[in-house]
Amino acid sequence: MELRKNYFADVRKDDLNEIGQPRPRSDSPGHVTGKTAFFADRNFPGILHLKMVRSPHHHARIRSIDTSEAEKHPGVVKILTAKDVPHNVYTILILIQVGPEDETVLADGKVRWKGEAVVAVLAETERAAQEAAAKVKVDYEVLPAVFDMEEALKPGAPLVNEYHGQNYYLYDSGECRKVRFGDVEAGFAGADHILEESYQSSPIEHAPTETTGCVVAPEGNDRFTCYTNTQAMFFTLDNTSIILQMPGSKLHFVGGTVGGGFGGKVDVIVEPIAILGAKLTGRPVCFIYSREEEMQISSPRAAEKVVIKDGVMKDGRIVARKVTGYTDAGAYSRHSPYGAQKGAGHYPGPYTIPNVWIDTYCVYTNRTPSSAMRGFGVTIGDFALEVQMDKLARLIGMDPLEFRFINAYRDGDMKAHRQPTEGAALIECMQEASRAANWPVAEKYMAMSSYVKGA
Amino acid sequence: MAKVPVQFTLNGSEKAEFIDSGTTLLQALRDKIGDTSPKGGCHQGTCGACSVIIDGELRLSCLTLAETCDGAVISTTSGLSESGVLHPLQRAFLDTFATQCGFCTPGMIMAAKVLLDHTPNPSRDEVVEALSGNICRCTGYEPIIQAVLTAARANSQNAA
Amino acid sequence: MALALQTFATVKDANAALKAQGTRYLGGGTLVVRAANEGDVSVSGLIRSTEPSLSTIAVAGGKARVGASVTMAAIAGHPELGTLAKAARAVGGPAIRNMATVGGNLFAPAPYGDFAVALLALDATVGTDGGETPIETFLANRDGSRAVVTSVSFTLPKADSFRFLKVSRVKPKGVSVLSIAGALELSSDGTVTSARIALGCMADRPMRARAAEKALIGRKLTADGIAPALAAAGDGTSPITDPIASAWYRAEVLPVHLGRLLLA
Amino acid sequence: MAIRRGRGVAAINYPTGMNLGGDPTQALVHSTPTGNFMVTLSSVDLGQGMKQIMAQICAETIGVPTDRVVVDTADTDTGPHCMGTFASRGTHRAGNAVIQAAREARQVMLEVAAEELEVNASDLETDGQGNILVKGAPQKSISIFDVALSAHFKRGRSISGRGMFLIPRSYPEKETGAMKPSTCYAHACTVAEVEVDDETGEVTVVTVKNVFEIGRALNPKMVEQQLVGGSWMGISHALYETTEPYYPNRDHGGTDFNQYLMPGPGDLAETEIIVLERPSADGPYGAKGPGEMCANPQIPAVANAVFDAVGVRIDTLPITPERILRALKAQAAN
Repeated sequence: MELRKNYFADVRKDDLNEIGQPRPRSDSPGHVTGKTAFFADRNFPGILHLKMVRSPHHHARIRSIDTSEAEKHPGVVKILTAKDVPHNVYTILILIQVGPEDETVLADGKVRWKGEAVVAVLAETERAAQEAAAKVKVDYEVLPAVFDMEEALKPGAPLVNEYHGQNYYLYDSGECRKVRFGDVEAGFAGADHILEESYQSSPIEHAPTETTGCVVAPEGNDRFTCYTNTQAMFFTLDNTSIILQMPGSKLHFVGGTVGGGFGGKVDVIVEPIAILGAKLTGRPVCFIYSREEEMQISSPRAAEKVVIKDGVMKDGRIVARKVTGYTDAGAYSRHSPYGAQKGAGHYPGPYTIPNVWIDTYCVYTNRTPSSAMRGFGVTIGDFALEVQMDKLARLIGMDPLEFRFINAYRDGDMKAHRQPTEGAALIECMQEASRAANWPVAEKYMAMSSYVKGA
Repeated sequence: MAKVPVQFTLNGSEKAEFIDSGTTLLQALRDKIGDTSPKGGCHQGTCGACSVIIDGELRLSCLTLAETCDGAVISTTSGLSESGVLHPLQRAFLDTFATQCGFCTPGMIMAAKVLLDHTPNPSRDEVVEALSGNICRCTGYEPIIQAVLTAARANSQNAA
Repeated sequence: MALALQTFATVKDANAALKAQGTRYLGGGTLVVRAANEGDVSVSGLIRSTEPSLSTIAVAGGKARVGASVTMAAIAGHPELGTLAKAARAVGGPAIRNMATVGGNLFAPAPYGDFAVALLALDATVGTDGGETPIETFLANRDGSRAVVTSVSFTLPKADSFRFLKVSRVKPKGVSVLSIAGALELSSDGTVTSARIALGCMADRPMRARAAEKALIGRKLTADGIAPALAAAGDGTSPITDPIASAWYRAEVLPVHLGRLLLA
Repeated sequence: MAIRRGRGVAAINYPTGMNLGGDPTQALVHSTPTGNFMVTLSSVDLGQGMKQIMAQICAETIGVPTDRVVVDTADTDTGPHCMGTFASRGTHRAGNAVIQAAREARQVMLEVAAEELEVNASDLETDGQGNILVKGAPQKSISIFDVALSAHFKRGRSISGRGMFLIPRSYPEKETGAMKPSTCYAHACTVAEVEVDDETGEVTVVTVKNVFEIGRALNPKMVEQQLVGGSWMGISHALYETTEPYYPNRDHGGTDFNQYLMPGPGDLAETEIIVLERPSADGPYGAKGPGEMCANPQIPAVANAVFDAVGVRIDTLPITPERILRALKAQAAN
C-alpha cells in the first residue's frame, strides 16, 4: 500500500504521535496463540444444545404441530413453539420506529420461506437435539409461492406477508422511496442519446468463518448473561427485551470479539430464543448456526434489480438519470426497507446530474429474508451505475475514464437529495488511478480539482 | 451411555479422558480438555479452522473421531509458543498483519507449520497449496501467504 | 440413538457388524462424520476395521493393489504411483488428503469422487471379502453396496499414457466443474490403439465416455484427429447441475477440456 | 482457443455511518491510579480492529503512547450504548465519542498537573510520551503517572470523561426525497485487468489497481488489511458469490465452502492499493469509514473489463463462466 501524501496536504496535519502510525494490533497476539476468546469458547457445565426444526416449504399453512414423540426422546429437556414466545411477532427496526412488526420468532400458523424456524428443541447433546428434531411432526398445507420480484408485484400474486398486506414495503412516500430533482423528462427530451439498461444480482452470503450464535448462562438471580457475536450489543439486547417481554436490566450481553461479520450478524435471531430456553430450563444454552444454516438460513445480501435510464449529450454531460431499484427482502423486512431507502439516497452516484428521478422499492418474496451486508443498499447499485457509465461512454465514443471526469461531483455541487457536496475526492482518486494504471487522460482532467473554484 | 477411554499426547502433555463414543476430536479438545484454539467453522471439513497436527500430519479435528486418536501425538496452535516465546510463524503473522478477525488464524498456522516442518523453504505455490484447505474471509489471503514466506525466511536465517 | 464407533481387527468382523441396521463403514471420515455432524440421524453405528492390508500399497509386476484405507496423500507421495499423483492431489486440500481414502472416494457423489474417475479410466477392480468386481459395475451398484471395500487393483499405466484433468472454479482447491481421466495407448507413429476415458460430474457418478473412446481409435492426437471424439464426448452423459455449474455449462465445456487434455 | 485481455474502470463514493443519522455511540474514558487509560465502550470488533483504533484515538487525544490505553468493550453491564458495528460507522462514530471523552479526561488531567506544577492548565501541553510540560519551559514537567497518583490519592479528582456522538436523524421528504444522508463520503477508483477464456468463459483477474480516499489512515497497516481484503471480496462478488446460483429459482443453493464459491489463495489478482487522505470535517482526526466501500469498485471494474475483453455485457451478478459463455454463443449466433 502506498499513501499519497501529496494530495490534500494543505488540509491535513501529519505530525500526530499515534494517529497515522502503524502500531501493532493489540488483539493479534491472542489470535496467533489461539487464546482470543470467541463466544463459542465459553463452555458451561450442563449446557443444552438448541436445534431448530425448519420449514421444508417455501410457503405453507401449518395445520398442526405434534411434539409428543420428540418430547419423549432421551436427552430432550424442552421443546419450544410459538406459544412459548411472549412477544412472538416482531421486527428489529422497530427500535428506530421502522415498522410494522412482521416476523415471527417461531412460525405461528404459517411459514413464508423454506428454512423458517418452527420448533426449537433443547437437549443434553447436539445429537439428541437432532434426533428429537427429526421426530417433530408438522402438518403443512402447501401454498403457492412467489420468488420473482416482478411476479410478486403483479396483481393476484400470492401474498407473502400478511402484516404488510401487499408484496412491497409501504413508505410514508408510498410504494417506494422517491427522489425528485429537476425535470427528468425535460432532460431526456433535450438529450442527444438515451440509454436504458437493466441490472440484476442474486443473494450473497457474508460467509464469516465463525457462524452466528450465542451461549447463554443464567446468573442465578433471574438475570441472563448472553455471550454473543452480534454486531450490535444493545440493538440485540433491546430487541430481546421486547421479544421476551423482559426488562433489559435482566439481560447482560457480552461480546465484541467476532469471527467476521460483514453485516451478517446484525439480525436478532439466535439470542432471544436461546435466552428463552435458558429461562425456561434454568440451564445454560448454546444456539450456534451450522455452516449450512449460515449459508442458507442467515440473511444474505438482498438480490437487487436496478433499471437505469440516462440522457447524455455528445459532449459527455449526463443531463438526466432515472433509477428504479428493487430490493428483494425475502419474506420479512429485517433491515431491507432501510437498505432500499439508502439506495435512494445514494443514486445517482458520485456525479452531478441536473435532472434526477429515483424510485426504490422493497419487495417481499418467499425466500430467506435478506438483510444488511457490507455496502448495504449501495454495492449492487454501484455495479449498475458504473457499468452504465461504461456503456454511456462507449455510446458517445468517449474514453470511459474521461467521461467520468466530465460528470464527477465537486465541492458545492447540489446532489439529487438536495445536499451540497462536501469533501469530494472522486476526481483525485481518478487522477491517481490514471497514473497507477497507465491509463492516460487529457491534461485538462489531470488539472481538475474537487475543491470549489476560488474557495 | 458407555464412555470410551482415550489417551493421547497434546502439545507435549499426556491426556486421558473418558468420552462418549462418536465424539469428534474437535469436541473432545474444546469441551473436555479445554483447548479452544481449534475452531469449529463448519464441521464439514470445508473451512480448515479446526486443523490440528496428528502424528505429524495435518488433519481436520471436526471429521476425526477422538477415539481413533488413541496413542496419537497431537499439536494445536495453543501449544506452539514455548515459555511465552512466539513461534516464528506466530511472530510472522503479527509482523505482516496477517490476522483480522482471528477465527481462521489457529487453523492457518497449523497448516503452515506442517508445510514448514517438511519444506523449510517453500515456494509461493507450495504455500498456496498448503493453505488451500483453509478459508479466510477477511484478508484476501495475501497477508497470510506473506506471513508464511516471512516465517520461512526467518527460519532459514536462524539456521544459517 | 447416539452415535457409536466399533472397531474390528478384521474385515470379516466388520462386515458382520455392518449387517446391523443404521450402521455405516467409517473410512477417513470426510463423508460419514460430516453427515453425522450435519444431523444425519439415520446412521447411529460407525464401523471400522484396522486390518493392516487395508492400509498397504503393493506394487509388483506392473500391477498395483491399493488398500481401501490408503489416503490420497499416501498415493500422491508413493514413488511407484507417480502417474496417479495428480489425480490424488485433485482431492481436497492437504488435510482432507491426509484423511480421505481410496475406498471412500468410490462412494463420493458428484461433484466429488475425482480419484474414482481416475480409477475408472484405469479399469480398476474393486476388492471386497466376496472377491473382485470391475469398477464400472461396482460404481453402478454402489448405492446398495454394504460389504467393506478392501482394495482397488489396477495395471499401472505407463507414464505418458495416463492423463488427468480436474476443472474447478476455485484454485488450487475447489470442487469439480468436471474431471477427465484418460488412459491412451499409442502406436509408434502416434495412432491411438486403445483408449479409456472416464468423466466426473457428467453423471451422478463417474462414467466412461465410450463413444469418444471409440472415435479415438486409429486416430492421431491432433486437432483434426480428435475432432470426432470431441463431437461424441457428450454421448450418454447427463451432467449434474449444482452450485458450481449447470448441466448445460458442463456439457458445453466438456469437449473443450477433453480437447485440451488430449492435445496437451 | 483464445485468452482475451481487457481492462475496465469504475469510480464510486460511499457514505459513512447510518446514512440518515440517528445512530448514537457513547464512550467513557478514565485513568487508573498509575496513569493508564481505560476506554469503555459497547462497540463490537468484527476483526477490523476497532479495539486497536480506539486505543490510538484515545492515546492521541490524551497525549500518551497507545500502549498506555486499554479498551474494554462490548459488555452491556459496563459499556455505554453504541448503535453497533455496521454501515462503516465504527471508527467514525465511536472515534468521535472517544475523542470527546478523552478531551474531558485530558482537561481534568491538565488541571491536576497545573495544581502540582503551580501553573495554569492552559499553559500545559503533553509530549505524547507520557509527560505534561509547561509550554515554552519544557524543563518544568510532570509525568502522567505522577499526575494520576496525585489525582487519585491526594486531590480526589477523577480523571475521566464522557463522550457521545450523534448525527441527528434525517427524515426524507415524501415527495422530493430531500434528505441529509451523510456529510462524510469515502471515494475510490479501481482499474481491473482481466483475461477471459473465450471457449470456457473463465475469467482471471490479472491486476487490480485500487485508489481509495478514506479521510485519514489512522493506522496505515490496518487500513491496508481492510482494503486488501475488501478488494478480494469485491472480485469475489463480481465473479463467484451467490447463495442462489439459479435465482430466482431457489434450487441448488450452496451449503458449505466448497459450494459457496470465493477465490482461493491460487486465484489472487496482483493487487495495488493507493490511499489518499482528505480529512473529513466531522471525522475523528478526519477519518471516514473505508470498511464497506473498499469492496465495491472492483465489481463494475471487472464487469467492464470483461466487456472490454470479449465484447459481451454481463449485467447479472455474479459474472459466471456460464453467463459469459452463453453471451458469447449468442454473440456468435448473431
